[in-house]
Amino acid sequence: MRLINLIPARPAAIFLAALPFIAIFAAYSIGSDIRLEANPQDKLLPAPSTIAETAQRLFTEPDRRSKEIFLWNDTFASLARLFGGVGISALLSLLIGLAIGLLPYARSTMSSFIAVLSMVPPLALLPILFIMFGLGETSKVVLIVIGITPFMTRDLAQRVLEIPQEQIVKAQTLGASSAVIAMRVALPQVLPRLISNVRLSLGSAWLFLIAAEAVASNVGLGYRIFLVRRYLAMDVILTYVIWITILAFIIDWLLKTLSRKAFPWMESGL
Amino acid sequence: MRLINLIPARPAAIFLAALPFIAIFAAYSIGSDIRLEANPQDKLLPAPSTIAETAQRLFTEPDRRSKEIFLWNDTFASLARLFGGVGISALLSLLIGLAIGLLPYARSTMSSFIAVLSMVPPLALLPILFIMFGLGETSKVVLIVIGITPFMTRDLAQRVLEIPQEQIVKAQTLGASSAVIAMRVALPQVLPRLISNVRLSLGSAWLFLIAAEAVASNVGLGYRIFLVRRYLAMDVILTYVIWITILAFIIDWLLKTLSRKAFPWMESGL
Amino acid sequence: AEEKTEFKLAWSIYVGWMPWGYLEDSGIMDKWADKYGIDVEIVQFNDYIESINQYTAGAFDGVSATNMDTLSIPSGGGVDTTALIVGDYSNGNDAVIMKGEGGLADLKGKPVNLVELSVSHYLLARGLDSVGLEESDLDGVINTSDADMIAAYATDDVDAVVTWNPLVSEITGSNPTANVLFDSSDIPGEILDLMVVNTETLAGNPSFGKAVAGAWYELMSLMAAGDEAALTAMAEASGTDLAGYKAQLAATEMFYDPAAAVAQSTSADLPTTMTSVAEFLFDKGILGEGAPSADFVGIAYPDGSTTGDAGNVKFRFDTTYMQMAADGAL
Amino acid sequence: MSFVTVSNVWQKYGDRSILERVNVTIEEGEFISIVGASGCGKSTFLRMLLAQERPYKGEISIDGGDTAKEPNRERGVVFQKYSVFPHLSVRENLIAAESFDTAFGRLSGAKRKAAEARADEMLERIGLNHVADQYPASLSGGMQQRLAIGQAMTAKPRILLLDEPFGALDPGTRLQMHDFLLELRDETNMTVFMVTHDLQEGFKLGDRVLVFDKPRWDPHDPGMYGATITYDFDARDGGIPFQLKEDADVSA
Amino acid sequence: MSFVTVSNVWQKYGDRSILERVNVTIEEGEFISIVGASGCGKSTFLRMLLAQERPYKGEISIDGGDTAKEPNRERGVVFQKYSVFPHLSVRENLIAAESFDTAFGRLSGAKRKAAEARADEMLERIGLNHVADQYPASLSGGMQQRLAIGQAMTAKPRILLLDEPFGALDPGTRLQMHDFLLELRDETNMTVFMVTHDLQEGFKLGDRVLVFDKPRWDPHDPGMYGATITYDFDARDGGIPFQLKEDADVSA
Ligand SMILES: Nc1ncnc2c1ncn2[C@@H]1O[C@H](COP(=O)(O)OP(=O)(O)OP(=O)(O)O)[C@@H](O)[C@H]1O
Ligand SMILES: Nc1ncnc2c1ncn2[C@@H]1O[C@H](COP(=O)(O)OP(=O)(O)OP(=O)(O)O)[C@@H](O)[C@H]1O
Ligand SMILES: [Mg+2]
Ligand SMILES: [Mg+2]
Repeated sequence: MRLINLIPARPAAIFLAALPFIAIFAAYSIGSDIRLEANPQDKLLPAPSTIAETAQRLFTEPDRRSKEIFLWNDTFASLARLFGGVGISALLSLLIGLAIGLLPYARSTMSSFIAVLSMVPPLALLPILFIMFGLGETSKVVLIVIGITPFMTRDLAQRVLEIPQEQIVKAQTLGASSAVIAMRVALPQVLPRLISNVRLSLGSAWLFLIAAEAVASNVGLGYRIFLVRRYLAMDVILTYVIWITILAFIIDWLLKTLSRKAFPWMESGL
Repeated sequence: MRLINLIPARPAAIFLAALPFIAIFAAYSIGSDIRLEANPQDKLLPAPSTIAETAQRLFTEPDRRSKEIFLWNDTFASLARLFGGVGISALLSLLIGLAIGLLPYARSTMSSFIAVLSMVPPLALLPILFIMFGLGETSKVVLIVIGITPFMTRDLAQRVLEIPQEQIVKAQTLGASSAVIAMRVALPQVLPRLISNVRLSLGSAWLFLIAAEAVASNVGLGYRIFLVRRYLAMDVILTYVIWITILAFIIDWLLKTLSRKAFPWMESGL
Repeated sequence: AEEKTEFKLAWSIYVGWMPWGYLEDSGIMDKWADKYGIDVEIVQFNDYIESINQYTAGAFDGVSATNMDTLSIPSGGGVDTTALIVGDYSNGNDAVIMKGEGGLADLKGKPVNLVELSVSHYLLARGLDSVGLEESDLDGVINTSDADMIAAYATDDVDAVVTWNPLVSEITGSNPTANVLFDSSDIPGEILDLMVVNTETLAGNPSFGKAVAGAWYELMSLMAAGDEAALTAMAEASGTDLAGYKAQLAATEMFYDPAAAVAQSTSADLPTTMTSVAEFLFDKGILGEGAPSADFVGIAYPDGSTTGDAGNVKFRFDTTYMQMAADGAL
Repeated sequence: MSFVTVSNVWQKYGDRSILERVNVTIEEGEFISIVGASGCGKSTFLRMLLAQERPYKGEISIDGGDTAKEPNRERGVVFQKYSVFPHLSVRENLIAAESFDTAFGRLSGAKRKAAEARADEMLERIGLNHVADQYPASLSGGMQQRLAIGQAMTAKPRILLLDEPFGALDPGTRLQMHDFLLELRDETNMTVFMVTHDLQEGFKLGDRVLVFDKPRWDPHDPGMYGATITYDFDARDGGIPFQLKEDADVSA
Repeated sequence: MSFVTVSNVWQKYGDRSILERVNVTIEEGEFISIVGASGCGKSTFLRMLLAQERPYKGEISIDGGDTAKEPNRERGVVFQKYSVFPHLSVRENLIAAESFDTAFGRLSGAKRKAAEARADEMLERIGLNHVADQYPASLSGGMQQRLAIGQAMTAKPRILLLDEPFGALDPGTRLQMHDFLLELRDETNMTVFMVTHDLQEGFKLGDRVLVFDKPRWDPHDPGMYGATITYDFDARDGGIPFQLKEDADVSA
């Protein structure tokens, strides 16, 4: 039979799905073993057991001095920044995207500007951002906003443009004003797309967040990673990397679920 | 008339498109003026004329010692890394994407792994990358590859899955093997998507490139920006930012044109 | 240890380390390496910490680092490391700067921006100590990347920074109100800029030590003589001009003469300094969670004495090769 | 006076003439079928009636009014596809025909109640009361088009424009839709314009059948001249005029 | 011996029975129309003939062979949509029917030349020689389906399966396609299975018309029993048997 027609049975499929994770884990363990053999104090690839211990400590034991558990503080601080930045971006891109998609005047004014904006490397502009927004939370949120809004806006505007012209005309024949068309016809139809855009942009948002926290901060996941890099505490770094991965996964899953629940009309197709 | 039905005439449209650029330029000039008024030595917002002079110098005057023009060297070095990384990512994502999309066994094995992989923040893994791949060009290219391949692969696999099942069945009735279906049915149909994926991923690729060059390098656009950032040489930084923006724009435009030229069957619709 | 012929050194941009880049570019290093039949490659890093990490992970045989970072990263990480060359000590290159009038005591209740856990942090701790304050008396320290320190200083959020050259002169030069409260000239000899190498590698390959020391002191004599070409090249590589570089050198106590470097290494103050550095590091948790006390890592001095755990010596000051240079024996 | 007057209407896109010298007058309550070769400008004509675009030259007046500048509640429309809102349930689609005319596009309180009652009446009439809470995507093509027609009629337009409303349906459903439309006509006496590819359909449903075609033809420049109304049949006897038999296949 | 033998075939998806006890034998060269209510399992039956899926129970044999495990060149197929390759030109689509059977999916040299010549012959036969170098997207729906049929026939399958091949076409085009198919049949004497919603079409084109329906029905559990062949008409006289008139609207 052709390979494309061969379908693994249920238990085999589960095993296959686990395979690459097992392989990565095994490769890491062996690498770690080899290095620790040569230098028992090697910090680059700590043993999995060390990572597990460190993780447990980071999640549960408060700091000696401040009596606070850093990991949770870092998580809350980073998530607040992330959600702030992504939320503002979502709102902005929705507003501008609707305007560009629906209004020819807005389209003429903004579409090429946003196309250019989306090509600017935001990290290089950090110094200017600092001056404009200070070193506090604002500039971190703004970096995320600048980093992901142009892309989201372009995509949303495109989706608004793809709403069949028939619907826009139909709404007009029912007496809808531009505002009603925006709110009642276009907005609900691009909301699902907004969510998938947010999902797509979250990777970049994390990146900008970590970069901003590395530059000036005293709490946050990115801050901690770059701080402990100063003494190559890879056990801490790896714990944080895994934790960020898990957080990213949960957020993605929540958004996917939200999208499915909130937009029943998307899926009730025949 | 409704706003959505008001269409600007040709000259008005051109003026409107220029408006935001003019506004940004004006805002910058005023900001720069104010700061230079207060402190003529201020480096943060150099006067546009200063930037123009710096740009001219950077583009044309060779370094006294090495007789080379840094900007061009940086550009070639960075573009080589960028194209290397993006090229490898494109190839990898195409191969894995086709496998996942066509072969149930490959799908079981890799799809959840790649989903997880795409959530890992690659910047945090930089130290490990440098150890594994050295400090040379490899690790910079690898960072780009790790950063953008999972996303591209997921999307391509999705597109392969979206090829109507009818076509796959039809090809089988014409005697096509799995390999022929991959090469002659699936591959040509996802190539346009590959190009648009590359276009989408280039922003992240630049980001990773700049980040990698900031850590270990002695040539490259990102290297230079981080080097002069210590002295807040904003005239140099802004020149480089504008230059990167232009490069990104040209690459994007080339890819768009390539896509249009290479896939006539995409556009010859009724 | 095994013998080998190819060696790699890492360095990053700092006034006292600029000679390393020039050694590679000018061919002086190659000349000395050829003399001893080996090959030495000197690689520049943009990111100082990354260069030490890479050395610690084994990708390099040596790296330019301060005494403090050597103790915390490679030595704390179990890599037995030797200070091959003591290049200089910071004599004003690191500084605590505040906006406006006042003294160290006025830092109380203010946030301070600095690269956390770096020599800046140490300098601040020493400064606060001198006026009877502690870090907890501040409104916290905010980790700020050195690359963005100048931009950070320009924002209203920042009251005080601790940083190093060329950033210090950049800040004091362009901000009339910048007020240096405390600098490394107040703690001379405590912030040492070194070239540290893997002890085992050095032990197995004395010619490596000889070649590096030979090359370094050849260039030192050029610099001492004010060689324009060399100084200009270094100035440009660090992103400034000759005058700017000379100003930075003025705040650096370069040991152009190997004998001076030997003297610094054998100074009686060194063990005291290193002990206070170790305590600082332990206090910040940098020596690792496994570290039971501040003397968890042992440090050996040229006279054979040690501080810290003598059974776990991972950091050694060794004057052998500097002495050879001083004796003209290379 | 006639109800809809189209006088000397031309339309061009760029340099290409699509329609020229179209003149026709329609009485209130007439059902007009429009047929013609593919691409000859039938939809263009309908778009001008709808005021989705304005004629290059000429006037289109309803009940003596001026040429309209944009679509409004005077003109209802049903396209071949996408005529209903996919994100609104069947009932909400009908309510939209009343609520979209308000400032915020929503009705509340008593008004909403009244609109719901009227929507349910319409649902009954178009036979969709059993799927009132479903979304359009879960309806068959025929049901979607019935909904689209019901929605257009809820807004009580003065003229109703149909652009190949049954073009995407299979033959069986199509026949049912014919019955449905004929019933509605008997009840309401609307003025209807319907574009169709199917000549039989045109004659079966229409009171008049307008045939669009190019009367002039420049072999060197096919875009030179536009189409116009070349035949205007009385179809009230319900049959296909014999002389047309060979043209029947305009859709080919 | 009969050419295609379907013996006691059942199909289930999960717990839902779709087809049960389907038995039928077909002679070589017969044209079989398959009709039945929407969702009753016509396409499922075709998919099993195609070997795209295997029966839950029972055997399907062509010319005495075993039940096939996957689609192959013995079975040609044309679906309602997506039956041609959009990225290949019309001529390349026909050549694909020969080249896809090779190791790399490409022909070169003399073989390619010969395949091109045969493709051009086929183009002539299906009336598409004037658009040989265009891509499918620029063809009308009817032309695309003609290409799909031509492509399937180029591979010289032993049976040809058509799943509502004209379902998406407008009535005029549909009639043309009927003529086209009847012509081809006269020339080639293929064994054809065609699913259709249109009973008239089934009787017009088929030698036999198989009607699928559920013979048993459990009101508490509609998924309990599957459909099977309930009528098997001889349609060679070309007319619709009178007793079926009222069932004619199976598509509703
Ligand atoms: N906005 C436009 N810009 C330029 N050309 C257009 C535009 N709209 C339609 N055309 C052209 O005008 C001609 C008439 O189009 P129209 O849609 O009115 O034809 P039609 O008679 O409805 O055809 P069909 O039967 O295929 O629906 C076509 O050749 C079409 O390509
Ligand atoms: N792969 C599948 N998994 C589960 N159920 C399926 C699958 N394929 C088809 N079905 C179900 O089997 C039943 C028969 O489907 P089939 O497509 O054969 O019907 P059909 O007679 O071709 O209908 P139509 O006239 O609408 O094409 C339907 O209820 C369908 O929902
Ligand atoms: Mg039309
Ligand atoms: Mg079917």
